Amino acid sequence: MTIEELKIKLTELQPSVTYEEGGEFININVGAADLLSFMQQLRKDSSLFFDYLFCLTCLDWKTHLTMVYHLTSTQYRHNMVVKVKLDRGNPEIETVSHIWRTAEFHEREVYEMFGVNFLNHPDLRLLILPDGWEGKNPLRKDFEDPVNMIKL
Amino acid sequence: MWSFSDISNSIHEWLSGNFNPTWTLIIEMVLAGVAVIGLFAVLGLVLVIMERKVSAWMQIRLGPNRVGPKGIFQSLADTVKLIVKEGMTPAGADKFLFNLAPFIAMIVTMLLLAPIAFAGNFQLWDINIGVLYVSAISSLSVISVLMAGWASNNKYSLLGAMRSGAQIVSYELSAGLSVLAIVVLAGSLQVSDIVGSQADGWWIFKGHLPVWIAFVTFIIAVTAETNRAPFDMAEAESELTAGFHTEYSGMKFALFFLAEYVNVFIVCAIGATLFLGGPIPLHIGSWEGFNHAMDYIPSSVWFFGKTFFLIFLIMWFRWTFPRLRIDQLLNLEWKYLLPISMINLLLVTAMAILKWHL
Amino acid sequence: MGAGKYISDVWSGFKSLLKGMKRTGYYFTHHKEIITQQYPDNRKELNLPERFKGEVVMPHNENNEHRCTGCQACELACPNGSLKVIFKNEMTPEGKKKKAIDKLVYHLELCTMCNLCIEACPSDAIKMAQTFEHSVFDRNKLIKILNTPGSKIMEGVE
Amino acid sequence: MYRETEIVKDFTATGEGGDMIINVGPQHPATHGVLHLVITLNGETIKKVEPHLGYIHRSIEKMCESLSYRQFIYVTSRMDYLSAHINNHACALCVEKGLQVEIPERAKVIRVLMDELTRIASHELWWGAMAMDLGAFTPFFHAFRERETINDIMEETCGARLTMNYMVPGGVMQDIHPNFQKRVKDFLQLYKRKIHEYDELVTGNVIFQNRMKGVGILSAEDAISYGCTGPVARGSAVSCDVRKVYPYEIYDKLEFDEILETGCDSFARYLIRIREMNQSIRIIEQLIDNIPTGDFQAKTKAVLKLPKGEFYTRVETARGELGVYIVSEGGTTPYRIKFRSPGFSNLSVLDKIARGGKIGDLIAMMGTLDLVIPDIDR
Repeated sequence: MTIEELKIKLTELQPSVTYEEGGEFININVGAADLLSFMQQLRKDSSLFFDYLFCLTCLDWKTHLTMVYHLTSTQYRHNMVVKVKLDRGNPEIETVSHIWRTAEFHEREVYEMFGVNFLNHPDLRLLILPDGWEGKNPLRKDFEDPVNMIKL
Repeated sequence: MWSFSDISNSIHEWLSGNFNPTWTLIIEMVLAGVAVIGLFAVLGLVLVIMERKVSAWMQIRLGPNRVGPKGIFQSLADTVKLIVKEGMTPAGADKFLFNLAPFIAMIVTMLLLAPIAFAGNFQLWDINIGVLYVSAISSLSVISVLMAGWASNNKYSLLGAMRSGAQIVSYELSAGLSVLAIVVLAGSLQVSDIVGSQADGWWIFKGHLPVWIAFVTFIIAVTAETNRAPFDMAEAESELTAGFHTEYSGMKFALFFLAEYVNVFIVCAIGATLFLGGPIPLHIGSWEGFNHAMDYIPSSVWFFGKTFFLIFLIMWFRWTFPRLRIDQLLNLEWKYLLPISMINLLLVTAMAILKWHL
Repeated sequence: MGAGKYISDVWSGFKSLLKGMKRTGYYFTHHKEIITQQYPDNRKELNLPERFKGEVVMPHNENNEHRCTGCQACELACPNGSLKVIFKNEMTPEGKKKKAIDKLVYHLELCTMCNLCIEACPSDAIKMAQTFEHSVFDRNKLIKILNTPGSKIMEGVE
Repeated sequence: MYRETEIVKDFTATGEGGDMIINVGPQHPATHGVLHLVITLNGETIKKVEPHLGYIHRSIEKMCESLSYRQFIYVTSRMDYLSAHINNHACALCVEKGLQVEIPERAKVIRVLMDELTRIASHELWWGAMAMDLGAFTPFFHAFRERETINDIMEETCGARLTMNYMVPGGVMQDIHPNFQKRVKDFLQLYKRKIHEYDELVTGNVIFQNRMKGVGILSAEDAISYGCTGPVARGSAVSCDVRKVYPYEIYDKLEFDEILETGCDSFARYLIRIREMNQSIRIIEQLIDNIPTGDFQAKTKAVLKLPKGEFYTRVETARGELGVYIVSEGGTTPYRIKFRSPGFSNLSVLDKIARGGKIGDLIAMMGTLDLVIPDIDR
């Protein structure tokens, strides 16, 4: 499907979504509450069939966090980006790890690097950081590492 | 002609001329013990350098080449290093068993040297159940492995030891059955009798297909019994780091190492004695001149030549094949080797009764 | 079928093993194929390609002059701060004050040999040397000063 | 704040029903680095595999946030160090996408040649290490013979053997060495002379085939769901070669096949890589005599500034799909960089495929997943 067709289809699915211009993929902003049902539709709808989550990450915009999901379909080869705005103080979002299993590891990474709490995640533990990590989340913009910084 | 039996006879004559029979026996026993320990050490050194060179050349490398000419003293240097290293005992280990295990491994290996005919008429102990003695004692080596694995209090060691236990106990069967094939043909368990029965031709030549099958089975089974790759499940370093000797260091590790190599030597010596005629020279039919020339080569050279050929074969296996998985290893024994060697034993028995081999 | 397949399985397996042994046996007997380089012994024959990135050096000519203008392009280009330019004030013959480099400090322990400083240098003052035996016992020995003492900038380099 | 990591407190700890819990790694011969797997065993049978990461995490994504667009490329060589060129290539492509520069034909061809050489070198190392995992030591050295030849070629042109930093935004850093073409042709000859040894030593070996066939079954649905890419997914017949699906540089003009195997097991993944090497050889043969003349680098500004926006590129590394996601705020440094590394997703499938296998199978499966730990940890 072309980008225009996709846009029409996606608006049918979830009228509340907004589009972001620019970039090679279509960018969609979804509310955190609608995410799970929207994602399930993306995966299940036979004309969309986004069966492959190839990138899951988070952005720290200092005022808020944005979850970014890059999706593609191995059947139709169309791509899209789903973005969800999160509260920076208490970021919480539904997990998508039961839709795409790869999200399980990626969400664990985001959990420890950005502190996003994934609800209903099967195994939300620290993956990369050492057990008992009590500092800030390393990839947030206000993180400073007093111990491992090299002074020149 | 210069030979081991002449030397031993002259020592015996000189001793019995100068001492009373009791002292003669005691001195001879001490001499034999020293000879065995010396042989043990020398074999270890020679086999280690041999393995390193063989592996290097197969892997398009040079191998050790710094210590001594062409690196032949490398294993000596390694031994010195191992002796001066600290032999650590892990905190959680069963200290007594942990320290005992390497000595058991070594003692078992030393006992096995007794009935081997190193040259014509040269044996430490020509016991009348020689072959049975060898298979009985060699199965004791599993105890040292189990002991080491259990006492280390390390899960890798324990897994290695358990694997080794399963493996040695299973492969003992087909090794025993293939040895039995020769015993049936030779009609004796005594090593000197078996050697004598091959004076007119090695069993591998006059035994036809059944003996070849027995030989191949024997080689596979003893490779497994001595925990050599591709059957080195007990120490599979990419799976269990080092298996049952993960926690050993220094001289205690070296004893395991030595015992492994001398074990390889012993099983190859048994194989050479049973199938390749031991110290009997190679004779071909009616080529009188050739046979005569072969007789001039000392019997000890024949024995060691055949043994080292088999050792080289086992090393060749090790540096060529990937390792088996534990269940495949046991499948190979119980589904392939054991049925084959049992049917083979029937064939050999029929052959012996019908006297086809003569 | 069962027995026939059993025997053919055993035989083909056996054959594949023999094939592998033939290959290793070939290398065992053909020592010409050995590819080992005996490194510390062959230091003399060892020639590294001229592009090999060993360490950053600053070539000087016979009058102890270099081409560095002290423009700090290398310092800015370096991703991990391994180059640092230290300036001094110099009097030109006309009596004017002129900024010139005092030291170009090079931290070999931080350098990743990425070649970005050499690309960035507008006057080709620094280049990569083909040395690679950098190990020292004292870490401070890795901090090097690239220009030799008393060196000056070459005439005509701006 | 920074505490010592406690791995497993009681070494004799057992799980439910007397299951044995074993730490494989972080120091273990088969993990090829500092991967730490906590495996639950019932006898020899694996009940659960749980990866613990982070032993070599350098937070490259955070580091890149403070480096300029020219500088950050060199860091990515340290992710998947076996396909350093391809990582650099992905970053350079992403920056070029933002800058909207068209790079010269010559640079494109050189980049593709280097990529394919890197892919062969990476697969060679994998082949040797894989055989070593299974207990055959000799193939490791034989693989290194060919790999060293490639490394020598790299050293001559790029100046380094492993972390080259040869790709820059706009093209390549230096022109190829005058000897490059001749030496690549020599390598092709050597490779063709030696490739049958791989079959003799490993592929055809009955022990090897029995170890590999039918273990580590990964279905196509699982491969997609777990985000597997590269040879791991293609071993389950999932078409995912970025070079074919989303062609970049000149891959759409080249003749090569996307290798697919339907075996879904370890042996299929093994065969994929062996056959992929031949395809890379095919690509190199097409290009080596047809390197166009011209510039090797497009003219770019000294200080690169990406416009505000988001840029995503993906390339096919030796291990799978590497995605580079740059978020720019218009400055000279990226606001955020995300590397979607192939190893991270491929590792997540290990628990799924290893359950029910033996310890030896786990080692073989880890071999066929071709894990490079710095790539997973970044």
